[in-house]
Amino acid sequence: MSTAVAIKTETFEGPMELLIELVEKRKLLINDISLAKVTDEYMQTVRDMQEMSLPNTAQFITLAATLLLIKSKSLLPALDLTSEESASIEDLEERLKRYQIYRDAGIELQSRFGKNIMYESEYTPPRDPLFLPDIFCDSAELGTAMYRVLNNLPKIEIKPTAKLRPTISLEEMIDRLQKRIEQQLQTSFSEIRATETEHKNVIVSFLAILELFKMGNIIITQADRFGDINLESDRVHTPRYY
Amino acid sequence: MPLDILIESVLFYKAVPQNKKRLIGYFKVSEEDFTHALTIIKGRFQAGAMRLLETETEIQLATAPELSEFIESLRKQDMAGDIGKAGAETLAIVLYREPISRSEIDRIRGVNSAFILRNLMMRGLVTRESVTGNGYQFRITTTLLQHLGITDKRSLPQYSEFMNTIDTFDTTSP
Amino acid sequence: MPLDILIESVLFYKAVPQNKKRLIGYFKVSEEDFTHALTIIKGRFQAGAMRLLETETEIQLATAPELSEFIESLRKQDMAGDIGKAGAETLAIVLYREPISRSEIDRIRGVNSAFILRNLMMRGLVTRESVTGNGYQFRITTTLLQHLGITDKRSLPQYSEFMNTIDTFDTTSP
Repeated sequence: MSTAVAIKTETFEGPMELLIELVEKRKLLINDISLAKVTDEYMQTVRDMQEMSLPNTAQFITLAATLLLIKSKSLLPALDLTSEESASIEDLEERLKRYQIYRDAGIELQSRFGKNIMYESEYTPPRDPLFLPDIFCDSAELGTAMYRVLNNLPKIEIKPTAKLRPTISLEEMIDRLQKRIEQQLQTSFSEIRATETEHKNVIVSFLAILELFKMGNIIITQADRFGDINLESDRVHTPRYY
Repeated sequence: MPLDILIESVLFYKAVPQNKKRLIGYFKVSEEDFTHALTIIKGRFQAGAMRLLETETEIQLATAPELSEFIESLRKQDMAGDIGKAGAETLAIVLYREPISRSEIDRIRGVNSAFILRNLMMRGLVTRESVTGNGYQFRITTTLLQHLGITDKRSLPQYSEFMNTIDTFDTTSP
Repeated sequence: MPLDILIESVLFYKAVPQNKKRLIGYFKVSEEDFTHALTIIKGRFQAGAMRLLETETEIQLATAPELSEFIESLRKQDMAGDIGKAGAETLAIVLYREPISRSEIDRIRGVNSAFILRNLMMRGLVTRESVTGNGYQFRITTTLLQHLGITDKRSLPQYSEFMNTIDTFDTTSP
Protein backbone atom coordinates (compact mmCIF):
# COMPACT_ATOMS: atom_id res chain seq x y z
CA MET A 1 0.00 0.00 0.00
CA SER A 2 2.88 2.33 0.78
CA THR A 3 4.15 2.19 -2.80
CA ALA A 4 0.94 3.62 -4.19
CA VAL A 5 1.36 7.21 -5.24
CA ALA A 6 -1.81 8.95 -4.22
CA ILE A 7 -3.21 11.45 -6.67
CA LYS A 8 -4.18 14.28 -4.44
CA THR A 9 -5.26 17.39 -6.19
CA GLU A 10 -6.86 16.13 -9.39
CA THR A 11 -10.52 15.25 -9.37
CA PHE A 12 -11.87 12.69 -11.75
CA GLU A 13 -15.29 12.92 -13.27
CA GLY A 14 -15.52 9.23 -13.94
CA PRO A 15 -13.74 5.93 -13.28
CA MET A 16 -12.56 5.54 -16.88
CA GLU A 17 -10.76 8.86 -16.75
CA LEU A 18 -8.96 7.85 -13.55
CA LEU A 19 -8.04 4.42 -14.83
CA ILE A 20 -6.63 5.69 -18.14
CA GLU A 21 -4.58 8.24 -16.26
CA LEU A 22 -3.06 5.55 -14.04
CA VAL A 23 -2.26 3.22 -16.94
CA GLU A 24 -0.74 5.96 -19.08
CA LYS A 25 1.28 7.39 -16.25
CA ARG A 26 3.16 4.10 -16.29
CA LYS A 27 3.34 4.14 -20.08
CA LEU A 28 1.51 0.82 -20.22
CA LEU A 29 -0.87 -0.63 -22.77
CA ILE A 30 -4.37 -1.56 -21.72
CA ASN A 31 -4.44 -5.24 -20.75
CA ASP A 32 -4.98 -7.41 -17.69
CA ILE A 33 -1.35 -7.05 -16.62
CA SER A 34 -1.36 -3.27 -16.61
CA LEU A 35 -4.78 -3.15 -14.96
CA ALA A 36 -3.58 -5.46 -12.18
CA LYS A 37 -0.62 -3.11 -11.70
CA VAL A 38 -2.72 -0.01 -11.23
CA THR A 39 -5.35 -1.63 -9.01
CA ASP A 40 -3.75 -0.59 -5.71
CA GLU A 41 -3.47 3.01 -6.73
CA TYR A 42 -6.98 2.99 -8.10
CA MET A 43 -8.28 1.62 -4.79
CA GLN A 44 -6.34 4.23 -2.87
CA THR A 45 -7.76 7.05 -4.96
CA VAL A 46 -11.29 5.75 -4.54
CA ARG A 47 -10.73 5.44 -0.81
CA ASP A 48 -9.55 9.05 -0.71
CA MET A 49 -12.61 10.09 -2.69
CA GLN A 50 -14.84 8.24 -0.26
CA GLU A 51 -13.20 10.03 2.62
CA MET A 52 -13.75 13.38 0.96
CA SER A 53 -17.32 12.19 0.33
CA LEU A 54 -17.15 13.15 -3.32
CA PRO A 55 -20.27 12.43 -5.34
CA ASN A 56 -20.52 9.52 -7.81
CA THR A 57 -18.18 7.30 -5.80
CA ALA A 58 -20.57 4.42 -6.42
CA GLN A 59 -19.56 4.05 -10.07
CA PHE A 60 -15.89 4.05 -9.06
CA ILE A 61 -16.53 1.19 -6.64
CA THR A 62 -18.34 -0.89 -9.25
CA LEU A 63 -15.31 -0.66 -11.47
CA ALA A 64 -13.03 -1.34 -8.50
CA ALA A 65 -14.67 -4.72 -8.10
CA THR A 66 -13.71 -5.71 -11.65
CA LEU A 67 -10.21 -4.37 -11.15
CA LEU A 68 -9.70 -6.37 -7.99
CA LEU A 69 -10.92 -9.41 -9.83
CA ILE A 70 -8.21 -8.88 -12.41
CA LYS A 71 -5.68 -8.37 -9.69
CA SER A 72 -6.67 -11.48 -7.80
CA LYS A 73 -6.46 -13.57 -10.93
CA SER A 74 -2.92 -12.31 -11.36
CA LEU A 75 -2.08 -13.16 -7.75
CA LEU A 76 -3.81 -16.53 -7.81
CA PRO A 77 -3.65 -17.89 -11.35
CA ALA A 78 -5.56 -20.98 -10.22
CA LEU A 79 -8.58 -18.85 -9.47
CA ASP A 80 -11.42 -20.07 -11.58
CA LEU A 81 -13.33 -17.19 -13.11
CA THR A 82 -16.94 -17.63 -14.05
CA SER A 83 -17.83 -16.77 -17.63
CA GLU A 84 -19.62 -13.74 -16.28
CA GLU A 85 -16.49 -12.60 -14.50
CA SER A 86 -14.31 -13.12 -17.57
CA ALA A 87 -16.81 -11.18 -19.61
CA SER A 88 -16.78 -8.28 -17.18
CA ILE A 89 -12.97 -8.13 -17.42
CA GLU A 90 -13.00 -8.22 -21.20
CA ASP A 91 -15.73 -5.64 -21.24
CA LEU A 92 -13.70 -3.31 -19.06
CA GLU A 93 -10.62 -3.56 -21.28
CA GLU A 94 -12.77 -2.99 -24.31
CA ARG A 95 -14.51 0.03 -22.88
CA LEU A 96 -11.25 1.49 -21.70
CA LYS A 97 -9.59 1.14 -25.10
CA ARG A 98 -12.58 2.75 -26.76
CA TYR A 99 -12.61 5.57 -24.25
CA GLN A 100 -8.90 6.12 -24.81
CA ILE A 101 -9.43 6.78 -28.53
CA TYR A 102 -11.97 9.53 -27.91
CA ARG A 103 -9.95 10.95 -25.07
CA ASP A 104 -6.95 11.26 -27.43
CA ALA A 105 -9.12 12.74 -30.18
CA GLY A 106 -10.43 15.20 -27.59
CA ILE A 107 -6.90 16.29 -26.76
CA GLU A 108 -6.38 17.18 -30.42
CA LEU A 109 -9.63 19.17 -30.46
CA GLN A 110 -8.76 20.97 -27.25
CA SER A 111 -5.36 21.99 -28.58
CA ARG A 112 -6.93 23.55 -31.68
CA PHE A 113 -9.99 25.02 -30.04
CA GLY A 114 -10.10 28.82 -30.19
CA LYS A 115 -6.64 29.16 -31.78
CA ASN A 116 -7.69 30.21 -35.29
CA ILE A 117 -11.32 31.13 -35.13
CA MET A 118 -13.21 31.59 -38.38
CA TYR A 119 -15.66 34.41 -37.76
CA GLU A 120 -19.15 34.78 -39.15
CA SER A 121 -20.46 38.25 -39.96
CA GLU A 122 -21.05 40.46 -36.99
CA TYR A 123 -24.71 41.07 -36.51
CA THR A 124 -26.01 44.62 -36.56
CA PRO A 125 -29.72 44.96 -35.86
CA PRO A 126 -31.63 46.99 -38.46
CA ARG A 127 -31.97 50.67 -37.58
CA ASP A 128 -35.68 50.77 -38.21
CA PRO A 129 -36.88 47.20 -37.98
CA LEU A 130 -40.15 46.04 -39.40
CA PHE A 131 -42.81 44.89 -37.02
CA LEU A 132 -43.80 41.35 -37.94
CA PRO A 133 -45.81 39.74 -35.16
CA ASP A 134 -47.24 36.28 -35.71
CA ILE A 135 -49.61 33.83 -34.02
CA PHE A 136 -47.18 33.40 -31.13
CA CYS A 137 -47.31 37.10 -30.25
CA ASP A 138 -50.16 36.80 -27.81
CA SER A 139 -49.86 36.67 -24.04
CA ALA A 140 -51.65 33.34 -23.70
CA GLU A 141 -49.39 31.78 -26.37
CA LEU A 142 -46.30 33.21 -24.73
CA GLY A 143 -47.54 31.92 -21.36
CA THR A 144 -47.76 28.45 -22.87
CA ALA A 145 -44.30 28.83 -24.38
CA MET A 146 -42.95 29.88 -20.98
CA TYR A 147 -44.58 26.87 -19.38
CA ARG A 148 -42.76 24.66 -21.89
CA VAL A 149 -39.47 26.35 -21.12
CA LEU A 150 -39.85 25.80 -17.38
CA ASN A 151 -40.93 22.23 -17.95
CA ASN A 152 -37.69 21.61 -19.79
CA LEU A 153 -35.43 23.08 -17.13
CA PRO A 154 -32.99 20.44 -15.95
CA LYS A 155 -34.53 18.75 -12.95
CA ILE A 156 -32.61 19.20 -9.76
CA GLU A 157 -30.78 15.91 -9.94
CA ILE A 158 -31.90 13.38 -7.44
CA LYS A 159 -28.61 11.83 -6.39
CA PRO A 160 -28.09 8.95 -8.80
CA THR A 161 -26.74 6.83 -5.93
CA ALA A 162 -30.17 6.86 -4.34
CA LYS A 163 -31.62 5.09 -7.35
CA LEU A 164 -29.03 2.34 -7.37
CA ARG A 165 -29.01 -0.53 -4.98
CA PRO A 166 -26.66 0.51 -2.23
CA THR A 167 -23.23 -0.78 -3.21
CA ILE A 168 -21.28 -2.12 -0.33
CA SER A 169 -18.07 -0.23 0.28
CA LEU A 170 -14.77 -2.00 0.27
CA GLU A 171 -14.06 -1.08 3.85
CA GLU A 172 -17.34 -2.48 5.08
CA MET A 173 -16.59 -5.73 3.39
CA ILE A 174 -13.08 -5.95 4.75
CA ASP A 175 -14.35 -5.29 8.24
CA ARG A 176 -17.05 -7.86 8.00
CA LEU A 177 -14.66 -10.49 6.73
CA GLN A 178 -12.04 -9.78 9.30
CA LYS A 179 -14.52 -10.34 12.12
CA ARG A 180 -15.75 -13.47 10.55
CA ILE A 181 -12.27 -14.85 10.05
CA GLU A 182 -11.36 -14.09 13.58
CA GLN A 183 -14.45 -15.92 14.79
CA GLN A 184 -14.05 -18.97 12.72
CA LEU A 185 -10.28 -18.87 12.42
CA GLN A 186 -10.61 -20.82 9.29
CA THR A 187 -13.01 -20.44 6.48
CA SER A 188 -12.93 -21.05 2.81
CA PHE A 189 -13.88 -19.06 -0.15
CA SER A 190 -16.57 -21.44 -1.29
CA GLU A 191 -18.25 -20.95 2.07
CA ILE A 192 -18.32 -17.20 1.65
CA ARG A 193 -19.49 -17.64 -1.87
CA ALA A 194 -22.42 -19.69 -0.72
CA THR A 195 -23.55 -17.08 1.77
CA GLU A 196 -23.31 -14.16 -0.60
CA THR A 197 -26.27 -14.11 -2.91
CA GLU A 198 -25.41 -11.15 -5.01
CA HIS A 199 -22.75 -11.65 -7.60
CA LYS A 200 -21.12 -8.30 -7.02
CA ASN A 201 -20.73 -9.01 -3.32
CA VAL A 202 -18.98 -12.25 -4.09
CA ILE A 203 -16.40 -10.35 -6.02
CA VAL A 204 -15.99 -7.72 -3.40
CA SER A 205 -15.71 -10.22 -0.57
CA PHE A 206 -13.16 -12.30 -2.37
CA LEU A 207 -11.04 -9.33 -3.21
CA ALA A 208 -11.34 -8.03 0.26
CA ILE A 209 -9.76 -11.30 1.34
CA LEU A 210 -6.88 -10.65 -0.96
CA GLU A 211 -6.56 -7.19 0.49
CA LEU A 212 -6.36 -8.74 3.94
CA PHE A 213 -3.81 -11.19 2.65
CA LYS A 214 -1.71 -8.37 1.28
CA MET A 215 -1.93 -6.47 4.52
CA GLY A 216 -0.63 -9.55 6.28
CA ASN A 217 -3.74 -10.18 8.34
CA ILE A 218 -4.60 -13.59 6.95
CA ILE A 219 -2.95 -16.56 5.43
CA ILE A 220 -4.28 -18.06 2.25
CA THR A 221 -3.65 -21.66 1.42
CA GLN A 222 -4.73 -23.63 -1.55
CA ALA A 223 -4.12 -27.37 -1.21
CA ASP A 224 -4.10 -28.20 -4.90
CA ARG A 225 -4.37 -26.21 -8.10
CA PHE A 226 -8.13 -26.12 -8.35
CA GLY A 227 -8.81 -26.80 -4.72
CA ASP A 228 -10.60 -24.60 -2.29
CA ILE A 229 -8.85 -21.54 -1.01
CA ASN A 230 -8.46 -21.62 2.76
CA LEU A 231 -8.24 -18.50 4.80
CA GLU A 232 -6.73 -18.27 8.20
CA SER A 233 -6.19 -15.35 10.46
CA ASP A 234 -2.52 -15.20 11.20
CA ARG A 235 -3.17 -13.51 14.52
CA VAL A 236 -2.72 -16.81 16.38
CA HIS A 237 0.67 -17.45 14.85
CA THR A 238 2.13 -14.01 14.92
CA PRO A 239 0.57 -11.87 17.59
CA ARG A 240 0.36 -8.24 16.70
CA TYR A 241 1.00 -5.41 19.10
CA TYR A 242 -1.01 -2.25 18.74
CA MET B 1 -1.62 39.10 -45.28
CA PRO B 2 -2.34 41.02 -48.53
CA LEU B 3 -4.32 44.27 -48.15
CA ASP B 4 -7.16 43.09 -50.39
CA ILE B 5 -7.73 40.03 -48.18
CA LEU B 6 -7.77 42.19 -45.06
CA ILE B 7 -10.25 44.66 -46.57
CA GLU B 8 -12.45 41.83 -47.81
CA SER B 9 -12.50 40.28 -44.34
CA VAL B 10 -13.45 43.58 -42.69
CA LEU B 11 -16.31 44.06 -45.12
CA PHE B 12 -17.56 40.52 -44.61
CA TYR B 13 -17.13 40.56 -40.85
CA LYS B 14 -18.62 44.01 -40.25
CA ALA B 15 -21.41 43.50 -42.79
CA VAL B 16 -22.25 47.23 -42.83
CA PRO B 17 -20.78 49.99 -45.07
CA GLN B 18 -17.23 51.00 -44.13
CA ASN B 19 -15.77 54.47 -44.51
CA LYS B 20 -12.89 54.43 -47.01
CA LYS B 21 -10.85 57.19 -45.33
CA ARG B 22 -11.11 55.38 -42.02
CA LEU B 23 -9.92 52.11 -43.54
CA ILE B 24 -6.99 53.86 -45.28
CA GLY B 25 -6.04 55.36 -41.93
CA TYR B 26 -6.52 52.10 -40.12
CA PHE B 27 -4.28 50.13 -42.48
CA LYS B 28 -1.82 53.05 -42.87
CA VAL B 29 -1.67 52.66 -46.66
CA SER B 30 -1.71 55.07 -49.59
CA GLU B 31 -4.91 55.83 -51.46
CA GLU B 32 -3.39 54.20 -54.54
CA ASP B 33 -2.65 50.96 -52.74
CA PHE B 34 -6.14 51.02 -51.28
CA THR B 35 -7.79 51.57 -54.66
CA HIS B 36 -5.63 48.86 -56.16
CA ALA B 37 -6.72 46.43 -53.45
CA LEU B 38 -10.38 47.25 -54.19
CA THR B 39 -9.77 46.47 -57.87
CA ILE B 40 -8.37 43.07 -56.91
CA ILE B 41 -11.44 42.35 -54.75
CA LYS B 42 -13.81 43.39 -57.53
CA GLY B 43 -12.00 41.13 -59.96
CA ARG B 44 -12.11 38.22 -57.55
CA PHE B 45 -15.84 38.66 -56.95
CA GLN B 46 -16.67 38.80 -60.65
CA ALA B 47 -17.50 35.11 -60.91
CA GLY B 48 -19.46 34.89 -57.65
CA ALA B 49 -22.69 36.08 -56.06
CA MET B 50 -21.24 39.08 -54.22
CA ARG B 51 -20.20 42.52 -55.38
CA LEU B 52 -18.14 45.27 -53.87
CA LEU B 53 -20.23 48.44 -53.85
CA GLU B 54 -18.34 51.70 -53.77
CA THR B 55 -19.55 55.25 -53.20
CA GLU B 56 -17.27 58.27 -52.90
CA THR B 57 -16.96 57.73 -49.19
CA GLU B 58 -17.92 54.14 -48.43
CA ILE B 59 -17.54 50.55 -49.53
CA GLN B 60 -19.64 47.50 -48.69
CA LEU B 61 -20.43 43.96 -49.80
CA ALA B 62 -23.77 43.16 -51.38
CA THR B 63 -25.30 40.51 -53.58
CA ALA B 64 -25.05 41.02 -57.33
CA PRO B 65 -27.87 43.09 -58.89
CA GLU B 66 -28.88 40.13 -61.09
CA LEU B 67 -29.86 38.35 -57.86
CA SER B 68 -32.16 41.07 -56.58
CA GLU B 69 -35.34 39.26 -57.58
CA PHE B 70 -34.20 36.04 -55.94
CA ILE B 71 -33.14 37.84 -52.74
CA GLU B 72 -36.47 39.63 -52.65
CA SER B 73 -38.24 36.25 -52.74
CA LEU B 74 -36.09 35.07 -49.80
CA ARG B 75 -36.98 38.20 -47.88
CA LYS B 76 -40.70 37.68 -48.50
CA GLN B 77 -40.41 34.12 -47.27
CA ASP B 78 -38.70 35.23 -44.09
CA MET B 79 -41.52 37.62 -43.39
CA ALA B 80 -44.24 35.11 -44.22
CA GLY B 81 -42.90 32.49 -41.81
CA ASP B 82 -43.59 32.50 -38.07
CA ILE B 83 -41.02 32.52 -35.30
CA GLY B 84 -41.65 28.86 -34.47
CA LYS B 85 -41.79 27.12 -31.11
CA ALA B 86 -38.17 27.88 -30.28
CA GLY B 87 -38.73 31.52 -31.21
CA ALA B 88 -41.84 31.70 -29.03
CA GLU B 89 -39.96 30.21 -26.07
CA THR B 90 -37.13 32.68 -26.44
CA LEU B 91 -39.58 35.55 -26.79
CA ALA B 92 -41.43 34.38 -23.68
CA ILE B 93 -38.22 34.33 -21.64
CA VAL B 94 -37.43 37.89 -22.73
CA LEU B 95 -40.99 38.97 -21.92
CA TYR B 96 -41.00 37.50 -18.41
CA ARG B 97 -37.39 38.24 -17.48
CA GLU B 98 -36.35 41.43 -19.31
CA PRO B 99 -33.83 42.97 -19.32
CA ILE B 100 -31.95 39.74 -19.83
CA SER B 101 -28.56 38.82 -21.31
CA ARG B 102 -28.04 36.21 -23.97
CA SER B 103 -26.09 33.97 -21.64
CA GLU B 104 -28.99 33.93 -19.20
CA ILE B 105 -31.40 33.04 -21.99
CA ASP B 106 -29.04 30.28 -23.12
CA ARG B 107 -28.80 28.96 -19.60
CA ILE B 108 -32.55 28.80 -19.18
CA ARG B 109 -33.15 27.18 -22.58
CA GLY B 110 -30.06 24.97 -22.43
CA VAL B 111 -29.21 25.76 -26.06
CA ASN B 112 -27.59 28.62 -27.91
CA SER B 113 -30.07 31.37 -28.79
CA ALA B 114 -27.89 33.66 -30.92
CA PHE B 115 -29.59 33.01 -34.25
CA ILE B 116 -33.11 32.99 -32.82
CA LEU B 117 -32.51 36.37 -31.18
CA ARG B 118 -31.37 37.77 -34.54
CA ASN B 119 -34.61 36.67 -36.09
CA LEU B 120 -36.64 38.20 -33.27
CA MET B 121 -34.75 41.49 -33.68
CA MET B 122 -35.22 41.43 -37.44
CA ARG B 123 -38.96 41.10 -36.90
CA GLY B 124 -39.01 44.00 -34.48
CA LEU B 125 -40.11 41.85 -31.54
CA VAL B 126 -37.09 42.30 -29.28
CA THR B 127 -34.37 44.92 -29.12
CA ARG B 128 -30.96 44.84 -27.56
CA GLU B 129 -29.11 47.47 -25.65
CA SER B 130 -25.40 47.54 -24.95
CA VAL B 131 -24.43 47.30 -21.30
CA THR B 132 -20.92 48.44 -20.54
CA GLY B 133 -18.53 45.55 -20.08
CA ASN B 134 -21.35 43.07 -20.11
CA GLY B 135 -22.38 42.54 -23.70
CA TYR B 136 -26.00 43.04 -24.57
CA GLN B 137 -29.28 42.94 -22.75
CA PHE B 138 -32.50 42.09 -24.51
CA ARG B 139 -35.93 43.65 -24.12
CA ILE B 140 -39.34 43.34 -25.71
CA THR B 141 -39.98 46.20 -28.15
CA THR B 142 -42.54 48.77 -27.07
CA THR B 143 -44.46 47.99 -30.27
CA LEU B 144 -44.84 44.35 -29.26
CA LEU B 145 -45.81 45.31 -25.71
CA GLN B 146 -48.59 47.47 -27.11
CA HIS B 147 -49.58 44.71 -29.49
CA LEU B 148 -49.83 42.31 -26.54
CA GLY B 149 -51.79 44.92 -24.62
CA ILE B 150 -49.70 44.39 -21.50
CA THR B 151 -49.45 47.31 -19.11
CA ASP B 152 -48.31 45.32 -16.12
CA LYS B 153 -46.11 42.22 -16.28
CA ARG B 154 -47.79 40.79 -13.20
CA SER B 155 -50.93 40.30 -15.23
CA LEU B 156 -49.11 37.79 -17.46
CA PRO B 157 -50.28 34.17 -17.15
CA GLN B 158 -48.86 32.56 -13.97
CA TYR B 159 -46.38 35.41 -13.60
CA SER B 160 -45.22 34.90 -10.02
CA GLU B 161 -45.22 31.12 -10.30
CA PHE B 162 -42.98 31.23 -13.39
CA MET B 163 -40.70 33.83 -11.84
CA ASN B 164 -40.26 31.75 -8.71
CA THR B 165 -39.37 28.66 -10.71
CA ILE B 166 -36.66 30.53 -12.59
CA ASP B 167 -35.36 32.18 -9.43
CA THR B 168 -35.00 28.74 -7.86
CA PHE B 169 -33.27 27.45 -10.97
CA ASP B 170 -30.88 30.40 -10.95
CA THR B 171 -29.83 29.83 -7.38
CA THR B 172 -29.63 26.04 -7.39
CA SER B 173 -28.05 25.20 -10.74
CA PRO B 174 -24.30 25.35 -11.13
CA MET C 1 -28.67 31.67 -62.60
CA PRO C 2 -26.19 28.86 -61.75
CA LEU C 3 -26.91 26.91 -58.55
CA ASP C 4 -23.58 27.80 -56.93
CA ILE C 5 -24.32 31.53 -57.31
CA LEU C 6 -27.78 31.10 -55.76
CA ILE C 7 -26.43 29.11 -52.81
CA GLU C 8 -23.65 31.63 -52.26
CA SER C 9 -26.15 34.49 -52.21
CA VAL C 10 -28.39 32.70 -49.69
CA LEU C 11 -25.40 32.13 -47.39
CA PHE C 12 -24.32 35.74 -47.67
CA TYR C 13 -27.80 37.22 -47.34
CA LYS C 14 -28.93 35.03 -44.43
CA ALA C 15 -25.54 35.10 -42.67
CA VAL C 16 -26.52 32.17 -40.42
CA PRO C 17 -25.95 28.43 -40.95
CA GLN C 18 -28.24 26.93 -43.58
CA ASN C 19 -29.58 23.42 -43.51
CA LYS C 20 -28.36 21.46 -46.53
CA LYS C 21 -31.48 19.28 -46.86
CA ARG C 22 -33.71 22.34 -46.78
CA LEU C 23 -31.70 24.07 -49.51
CA ILE C 24 -31.73 20.93 -51.67
CA GLY C 25 -35.51 20.83 -51.28
CA TYR C 26 -35.85 24.54 -51.90
CA PHE C 27 -33.85 24.47 -55.12
CA LYS C 28 -35.31 21.07 -56.15
CA VAL C 29 -31.90 19.72 -57.13
CA SER C 30 -30.16 16.39 -56.63
CA GLU C 31 -27.69 15.89 -53.82
CA GLU C 32 -24.94 15.44 -56.41
CA ASP C 33 -25.69 18.77 -58.07
CA PHE C 34 -25.79 20.44 -54.68
CA THR C 35 -22.46 18.96 -53.59
CA HIS C 36 -20.96 19.93 -56.92
CA ALA C 37 -22.14 23.53 -56.46
CA LEU C 38 -20.52 23.62 -53.01
CA THR C 39 -17.25 22.46 -54.55
CA ILE C 40 -17.43 25.33 -57.04
CA ILE C 41 -18.02 27.84 -54.23
CA LYS C 42 -15.12 26.45 -52.21
CA GLY C 43 -12.84 26.74 -55.21
CA ARG C 44 -13.92 30.28 -55.91
CA PHE C 45 -13.32 31.34 -52.32
CA GLN C 46 -9.85 29.84 -52.18
CA ALA C 47 -8.10 33.09 -53.14
CA GLY C 48 -10.20 35.36 -50.92
CA ALA C 49 -10.91 36.09 -47.26
CA MET C 50 -13.95 33.86 -46.87
CA ARG C 51 -14.43 30.13 -46.47
CA LEU C 52 -17.39 27.79 -46.83
CA LEU C 53 -17.87 25.69 -43.68
CA GLU C 54 -19.64 22.37 -43.96
CA THR C 55 -20.96 19.86 -41.43
CA GLU C 56 -23.01 16.78 -42.29
CA THR C 57 -26.16 18.89 -42.06
CA GLU C 58 -25.28 22.57 -42.48
CA ILE C 59 -23.24 25.09 -44.42
CA GLN C 60 -22.15 28.60 -43.49
CA LEU C 61 -19.73 31.36 -44.51
CA ALA C 62 -16.91 32.52 -42.24
CA THR C 63 -13.55 34.27 -42.44
CA ALA C 64 -10.42 32.21 -43.23
CA PRO C 65 -8.57 30.83 -40.18
CA GLU C 66 -5.42 32.79 -41.10
CA LEU C 67 -7.39 35.99 -40.43
CA SER C 68 -8.28 34.94 -36.89
CA GLU C 69 -5.89 37.31 -35.16
CA PHE C 70 -6.79 40.25 -37.37
CA ILE C 71 -10.56 39.86 -36.86
CA GLU C 72 -9.96 39.35 -33.15
CA SER C 73 -8.44 42.85 -33.11
CA LEU C 74 -11.66 44.28 -34.59
CA ARG C 75 -13.83 42.68 -31.93
CA LYS C 76 -14.87 44.20 -28.66
CA GLN C 77 -15.68 40.97 -26.93
CA ASP C 78 -13.42 38.01 -26.40
CA MET C 79 -14.66 34.63 -27.41
CA ALA C 80 -15.36 32.29 -24.52
CA GLY C 81 -12.35 30.23 -23.53
CA ASP C 82 -11.34 26.63 -23.01
CA ILE C 83 -13.66 23.63 -23.25
CA GLY C 84 -11.99 21.50 -20.58
CA LYS C 85 -11.11 17.81 -20.62
CA ALA C 86 -14.65 16.52 -20.25
CA GLY C 87 -15.90 18.92 -22.93
CA ALA C 88 -13.11 17.93 -25.31
CA GLU C 89 -13.69 14.19 -25.07
CA THR C 90 -17.45 14.65 -25.40
CA LEU C 91 -16.95 16.81 -28.49
CA ALA C 92 -14.64 14.16 -29.93
CA ILE C 93 -17.29 11.47 -29.44
CA VAL C 94 -19.93 13.59 -31.18
CA LEU C 95 -17.54 14.62 -33.97
CA TYR C 96 -16.38 11.10 -34.82
CA ARG C 97 -19.65 9.30 -34.18
CA GLU C 98 -22.42 11.74 -35.11
CA PRO C 99 -25.36 11.44 -35.06
CA ILE C 100 -25.13 9.89 -31.61
CA SER C 101 -27.54 9.52 -28.71
CA ARG C 102 -26.84 10.57 -25.15
CA SER C 103 -26.95 7.01 -23.86
CA GLU C 104 -24.20 6.03 -26.30
CA ILE C 105 -22.11 8.99 -25.20
CA ASP C 106 -22.68 8.05 -21.56
CA ARG C 107 -21.63 4.49 -22.29
CA ILE C 108 -18.38 5.49 -23.93
CA ARG C 109 -17.48 7.98 -21.21
CA GLY C 110 -18.68 5.80 -18.35
CA VAL C 111 -20.36 8.82 -16.73
CA ASN C 112 -23.55 10.78 -17.07
CA SER C 113 -23.00 13.42 -19.76
CA ALA C 114 -26.22 15.41 -19.40
CA PHE C 115 -24.54 18.39 -17.82
CA ILE C 116 -21.59 18.60 -20.18
CA LEU C 117 -23.84 18.24 -23.24
CA ARG C 118 -26.09 21.02 -22.00
CA ASN C 119 -23.03 23.19 -21.59
CA LEU C 120 -21.80 22.42 -25.11
CA MET C 121 -25.26 23.15 -26.51
CA MET C 122 -25.40 26.49 -24.70
CA ARG C 123 -22.12 27.38 -26.36
CA GLY C 124 -23.57 26.32 -29.71
CA LEU C 125 -20.82 23.74 -30.27
CA VAL C 126 -23.18 20.80 -30.54
CA THR C 127 -26.83 20.65 -31.44
CA ARG C 128 -29.47 18.01 -30.94
CA GLU C 129 -32.15 16.80 -33.24
CA SER C 130 -35.08 14.76 -32.06
CA VAL C 131 -35.44 11.37 -33.63
CA THR C 132 -38.94 9.94 -33.60
CA GLY C 133 -39.33 7.41 -30.85
CA ASN C 134 -35.66 7.56 -30.07
CA GLY C 135 -35.08 10.70 -28.04
CA TYR C 136 -32.32 13.05 -29.19
CA GLN C 137 -29.28 12.66 -31.34
CA PHE C 138 -26.34 14.99 -31.12
CA ARG C 139 -24.36 16.56 -33.94
CA ILE C 140 -21.55 19.06 -34.27
CA THR C 141 -22.27 22.59 -35.54
CA THR C 142 -20.59 25.03 -37.88
CA THR C 143 -19.80 27.03 -34.75
CA LEU C 144 -17.53 24.19 -33.61
CA LEU C 145 -15.79 24.21 -36.99
CA GLN C 146 -15.29 27.97 -36.64
CA HIS C 147 -13.58 27.48 -33.28
CA LEU C 148 -11.41 24.67 -34.61
CA GLY C 149 -10.42 26.79 -37.62
CA ILE C 150 -11.40 24.09 -40.13
CA THR C 151 -13.88 24.12 -43.00
CA ASP C 152 -15.08 20.58 -42.36
CA LYS C 153 -14.23 17.88 -39.84
CA ARG C 154 -12.35 15.77 -42.33
CA SER C 155 -9.68 18.45 -42.51
CA LEU C 156 -8.62 17.76 -38.93
CA PRO C 157 -4.99 16.59 -39.25
CA GLN C 158 -5.59 13.24 -37.56
CA TYR C 159 -9.16 12.73 -38.77
CA SER C 160 -8.72 9.62 -40.90
CA GLU C 161 -6.34 8.11 -38.39
CA PHE C 162 -8.87 8.36 -35.57
CA MET C 163 -11.76 7.42 -37.84
CA ASN C 164 -9.97 4.26 -38.97
CA THR C 165 -9.13 3.26 -35.43
CA ILE C 166 -12.71 3.79 -34.35
CA ASP C 167 -14.13 1.93 -37.35
CA THR C 168 -11.83 -1.03 -36.83
CA PHE C 169 -12.69 -1.05 -33.17
CA ASP C 170 -16.42 -0.87 -33.70
CA THR C 171 -16.50 -3.62 -36.31
CA THR C 172 -14.27 -6.10 -34.48
CA SER C 173 -15.73 -5.74 -31.01
CA PRO C 174 -19.20 -6.83 -29.94
